[in-house]
Amino acid sequence: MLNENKIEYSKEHEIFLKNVKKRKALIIFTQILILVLFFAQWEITARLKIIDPFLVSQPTRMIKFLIKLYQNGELFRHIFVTCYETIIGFVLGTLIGTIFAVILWWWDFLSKVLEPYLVVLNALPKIALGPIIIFWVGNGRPAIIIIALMISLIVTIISVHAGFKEVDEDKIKLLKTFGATKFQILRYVVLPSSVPTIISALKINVGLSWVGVIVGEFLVAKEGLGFLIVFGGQVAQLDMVMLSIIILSIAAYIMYILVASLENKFLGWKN
Amino acid sequence: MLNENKIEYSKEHEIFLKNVKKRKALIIFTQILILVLFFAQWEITARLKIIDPFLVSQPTRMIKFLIKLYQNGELFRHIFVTCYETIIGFVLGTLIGTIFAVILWWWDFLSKVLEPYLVVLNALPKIALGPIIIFWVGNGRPAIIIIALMISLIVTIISVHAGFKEVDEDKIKLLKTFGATKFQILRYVVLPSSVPTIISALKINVGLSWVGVIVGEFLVAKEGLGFLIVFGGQVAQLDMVMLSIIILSIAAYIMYILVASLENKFLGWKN
Amino acid sequence: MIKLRAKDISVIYHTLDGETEAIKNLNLDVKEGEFLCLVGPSGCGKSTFLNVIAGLVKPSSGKIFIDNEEITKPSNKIGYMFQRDYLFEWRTIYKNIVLGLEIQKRLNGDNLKMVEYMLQKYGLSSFKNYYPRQLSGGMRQRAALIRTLALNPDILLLDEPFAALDYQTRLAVSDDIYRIIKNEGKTVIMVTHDISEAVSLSDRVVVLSKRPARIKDILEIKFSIKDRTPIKVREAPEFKDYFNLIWKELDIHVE
Amino acid sequence: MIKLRAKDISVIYHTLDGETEAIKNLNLDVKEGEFLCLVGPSGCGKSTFLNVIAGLVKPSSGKIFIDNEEITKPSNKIGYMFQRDYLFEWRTIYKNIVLGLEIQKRLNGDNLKMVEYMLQKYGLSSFKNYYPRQLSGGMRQRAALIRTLALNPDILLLDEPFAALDYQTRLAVSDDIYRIIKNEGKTVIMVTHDISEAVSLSDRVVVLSKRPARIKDILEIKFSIKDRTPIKVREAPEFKDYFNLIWKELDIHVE
Amino acid sequence: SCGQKKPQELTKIRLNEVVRSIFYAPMYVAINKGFFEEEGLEIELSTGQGADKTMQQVLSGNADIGFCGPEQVIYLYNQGREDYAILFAQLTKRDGSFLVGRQKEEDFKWENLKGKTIIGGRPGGVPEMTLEYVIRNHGLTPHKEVNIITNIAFTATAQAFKSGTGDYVALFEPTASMLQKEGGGYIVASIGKASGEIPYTCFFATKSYMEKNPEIIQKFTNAIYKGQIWVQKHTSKEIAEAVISFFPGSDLDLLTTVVERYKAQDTWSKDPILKEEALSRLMDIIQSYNRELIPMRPSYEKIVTTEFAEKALENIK
Ligand SMILES: Nc1ncnc2c1ncn2[C@@H]1O[C@H](COP(=O)(O)OP(=O)(O)OP(=O)(O)O)[C@@H](O)[C@H]1O
Ligand SMILES: Nc1ncnc2c1ncn2[C@@H]1O[C@H](COP(=O)(O)OP(=O)(O)OP(=O)(O)O)[C@@H](O)[C@H]1O
Ligand SMILES: [Mg+2]
Ligand SMILES: [Mg+2]
Repeated sequence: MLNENKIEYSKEHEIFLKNVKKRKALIIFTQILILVLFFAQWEITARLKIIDPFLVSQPTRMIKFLIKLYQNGELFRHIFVTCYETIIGFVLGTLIGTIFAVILWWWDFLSKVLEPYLVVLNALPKIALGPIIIFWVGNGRPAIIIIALMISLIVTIISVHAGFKEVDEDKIKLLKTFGATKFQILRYVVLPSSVPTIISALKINVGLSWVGVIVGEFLVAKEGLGFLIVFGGQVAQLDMVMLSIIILSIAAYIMYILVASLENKFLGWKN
Repeated sequence: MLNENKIEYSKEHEIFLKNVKKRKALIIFTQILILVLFFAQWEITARLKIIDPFLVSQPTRMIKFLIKLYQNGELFRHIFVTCYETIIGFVLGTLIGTIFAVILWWWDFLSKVLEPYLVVLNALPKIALGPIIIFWVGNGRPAIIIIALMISLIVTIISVHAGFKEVDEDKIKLLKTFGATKFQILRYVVLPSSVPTIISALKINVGLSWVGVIVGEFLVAKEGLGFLIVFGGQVAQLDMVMLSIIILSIAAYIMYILVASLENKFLGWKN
Repeated sequence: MIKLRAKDISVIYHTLDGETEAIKNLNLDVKEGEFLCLVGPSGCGKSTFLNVIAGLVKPSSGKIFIDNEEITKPSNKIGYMFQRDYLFEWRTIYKNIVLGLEIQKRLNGDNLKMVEYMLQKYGLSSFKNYYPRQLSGGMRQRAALIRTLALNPDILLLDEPFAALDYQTRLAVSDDIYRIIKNEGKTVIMVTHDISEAVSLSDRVVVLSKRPARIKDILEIKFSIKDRTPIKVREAPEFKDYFNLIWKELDIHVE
Repeated sequence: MIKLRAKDISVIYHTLDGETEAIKNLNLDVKEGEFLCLVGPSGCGKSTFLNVIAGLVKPSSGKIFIDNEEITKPSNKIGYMFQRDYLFEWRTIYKNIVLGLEIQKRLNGDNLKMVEYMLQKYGLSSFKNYYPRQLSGGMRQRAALIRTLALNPDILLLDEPFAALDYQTRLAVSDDIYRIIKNEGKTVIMVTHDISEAVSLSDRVVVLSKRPARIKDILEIKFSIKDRTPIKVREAPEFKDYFNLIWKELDIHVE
Repeated sequence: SCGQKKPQELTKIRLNEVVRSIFYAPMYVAINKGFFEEEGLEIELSTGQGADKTMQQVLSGNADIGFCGPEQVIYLYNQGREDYAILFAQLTKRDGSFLVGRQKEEDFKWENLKGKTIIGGRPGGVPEMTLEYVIRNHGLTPHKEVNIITNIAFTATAQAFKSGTGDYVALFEPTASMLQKEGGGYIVASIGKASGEIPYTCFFATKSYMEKNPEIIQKFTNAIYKGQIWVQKHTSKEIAEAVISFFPGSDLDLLTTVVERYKAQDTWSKDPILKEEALSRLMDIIQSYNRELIPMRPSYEKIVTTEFAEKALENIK
């Protein structure tokens, strides 16, 4: 019965669909192959002493370390702490950044005045400001989140504000003919038509938030993946450093995928 | 004689031009005012012991330190070293990033395969890889430049490649009707029409190159502004730290302005 | 009865590059229920004039009166429709159509009933939950018109409303929209580049000069035909004469 | 003499959403020096057909012959002009015009002399160092034509070349370009939506069916008039008959 | 051991350590063995990642007690801050770094370093100053007769050495032991032994805090002293076991080796008393490195108090 509802495709089309699937499979296969080869050569060259496991660790050592960390119950605590901080930093960065962008859009004069300051803030290595931040908000989690924020905030402000400025003037004109207030223009045109810009800012932000949290954890932390990296470096535990980096990569990728899926949700009207 | 060539404007237009000038002057005035107020309150609150000059320094102390540094002839050496490294990192980052973007554009399969890896690399805190880089390329300037490169490269690749993919399909089709090869398509359409994207990538890159060089100098340097920041911290000289951060801001701003002026040069056809 | 009066309108644009005189001392009266077309060379100031009427651009001198009242900011009595439809891609057709009502906080039963009625009448009912990109150009343009009419304006300003459509669709849609507008008894000022369109739709055609826009000539368009429709009048004997007259007035030669 | 032969052309597009049959078993012969217009409903496969001829789209089945030789990739004998001019904003008009020659590595004296000659003849000489955005739509379209002609193709494919121009400019430019093409004695296949345009320019009009495109009818266009030009033939008595014939064939009703 | 009753209410003390290191084992012992609780204190430990940052934490009021090298206290005093910091207890009495070479050298002599290249610490840091002081004490001029590389962050020196840079490297534990275990180098000398006793890492608080909370400082010093005693009385393995929770993922054997090495070179102070001659030696070291860093030597009485340490010695047997 159900079969009757299926659209019948020509043979050519089925070949085409098969080719598409094949290609997709090949891509995923190659991606996995690269991963496997990468870890395999890492292990082998380390065993053959071509590379120095003291410096770059080696997969089996990392797995051993992973098991150890898991057994004493710390693994998930560190991962959780870092993810938690990253998510907070990310959400706050996006929110506050968008609010600032709205403010700059609203007061053009202000945006002109602040432009060079934004440029400078953007170019400043925030890590240099770490001590100042710690001095202000103490050395707890807030400091980490603020450092993460600093790293993503300015980029968000600049790119979202640029997005706002690119909104089609004529759409704004249309709303003006309806007698819309400035706030209504913001709500009905500027914000919704900037959703794509905001989402691409989000995608950049995810990455920056991770970097920010890790840098923050370098400066002040007793737990989290960044702490493990610093601490591992201090006690020459490269297994710890490398394992943390790899866990970090996986977490960052998962979070990126989640944000990218937002795109499908909010930009449904595009397809 | 020359006066005769001047275009005569109506009175209204002169009022308009005057208003424009007034506004511009007001913007610059406000910008300077903010700067002045900022430093003034810094100095005053420091003198009144509201903020602790031992922790955040204070303008007069910084100026004293600046004079000292200038007198023993080290000021320009440190500034020069950092600027030099940043420029090298910036130029290389742009060049190599663009080359990689071209490669990804050329082999679409490769770009699909590498996509998740680029995402992950983008989110990785490159600073954690610092020791490995020192192990590979030694503790000289190359290590600093490579760290700067690592920080800016991935962003360049991702954004320039995205720019390439947005090139008008129809322009490519036009070239195909001329019988153009893939290389000619790259040379005659893809690259030139991506110039605006590349320049906006450059603008981001300037900032990232500064961050990268400073981080690199934190890890391995005997001179430069990043070195001064580390050294100042070691010997509890917050004047040195703050002064370096301020010099850094100025240098970063100047370099940004230079890059932005490239825009006028290369996008002359826009106006 | 005079619905709209433009009195001594001049517009000068100021930019850093210099000043552009777009309109100079333009006087025009539009009667209630009239369909008026503006034609003129490219860049002469036609859109500027509509913007002045809509209260979007402040004239450098001169005044606009509607029903003998001066207006200085966008008025509820005016509906403006642009060359492109400017439907918001992220809203469904229905939500696009009620956008103006939503902004003016007039989303009440009466107005919504009116919207439903128009959707029905102009064949968009079954598409109301579609997104704009799922509709053809002609349907989008009709949706834009309903969005404008939903606010129940007395005066419609149309700035080359059909220019983005292809030839056949254009003929059909203009026929369509002409009927809709005449049904509702609106006063219309329309800008077009297409002389046949101007002749076939309007009661009067205003020919403007090169920039700065001044009125060069005003032609009353009258056909001997009964039950005038835009497509029908193209067959009327007077059509070609009007066409040629305007063609000459416009003094067309390309560059 | 048959210049171009399309034999049993079928094109099916495959996408993840499904398949689209754009052309089905289309056969067409075009004589040397002929000006042929293709008209047909929106989305029926006209551009696809031109793309097949230009070697840009591989047909699912069927073959294209030029001068009795099968072609499978873009050929030097063909020049293609699109709806939009696609002048590169970052190149001057002159550099845009010689782009094709540059790519085919034929930037020699003879060809450049030819370019200079055409620039002169078609009134672009004094603009050759301007950037595209400094030119009007009509001038840009002429520049695009010279770019195509500079390669000295035997066959010109024109895909709605005037659609982006406003009405007056369109009339003037099509007149202009018609003369240029006839001067150079090219074979032309042009797609248009504008029936008057098709009738006024072509020797034959091919009416295509809805998608998948098949040939519905072919009309020979002949005028009693002497010294045929596109603007003149609009006054010819046969013009309206051809117009109405095609109008009916196309069976136009909007949605 | 001591049969004291636990008070119900614990006072929370925010302590900022300069880095996490086995070098500070007695402090971790005091925390893990409950000596602070016995005194009615609860320690909230954070890591400053640098002496300057630890000092900033204390000055900004984000930490009550700081734990790092006394040089920061000296610098601060010299900059004329009214509410300066005062040192009240000492934990380590010598430099904790070791000279690691490429070969085993049974009869290493500092004089042999002539013409060699050493990877040292960052300029301005006490480890680098101490290294140069030791070299100077053996009749060699740093940077002239001995080449010292000072531009590498301390987490990266081992890697740089392994990649072939330098003939020797000055490393902290456990990096030195791990390098030796991996066969990448051999510990040839203890820099701490060669430099003599100096107050290397000490506890301090601001003057105002100390005046307001003398009883807390006293209790804190007591706990530290208990830790110091415990360390003296137990084997390296026991110590390693006691502190391993502070070093996630570490290897017990390696920790034991490191503790053993520190014990062997007499790293840890037996009591919290900071002696004047030791402080004066530290200032010698700094001044010999760069006189400008301490243009005026602050007096011992101003920046050190032994009052609490002495009382602790009386309190605890
Ligand atoms: N906001 C503005 N600032 C400066 N000049 C402007 C502005 N808007 C229009 N102009 C100029 O004023 C003149 C008239 O413009 P307008 O858009 O009214 O012409 P138009 O008749 O509508 O042209 P078209 O037929 O191309 O639509 C043009 O020269 C244009 O460049
Ligand atoms: N690259 C493609 N992939 C899939 N489908 C396509 C592609 N190009 C065109 N089509 C589909 O093929 C059909 C014919 O398209 P084509 O562009 O040839 O029509 P057309 O007659 O030129 O239309 P128009 O009058 O709008 O220019 C359309 O339904 C279109 O959606
Ligand atoms: Mg206009
Ligand atoms: Mg087409």
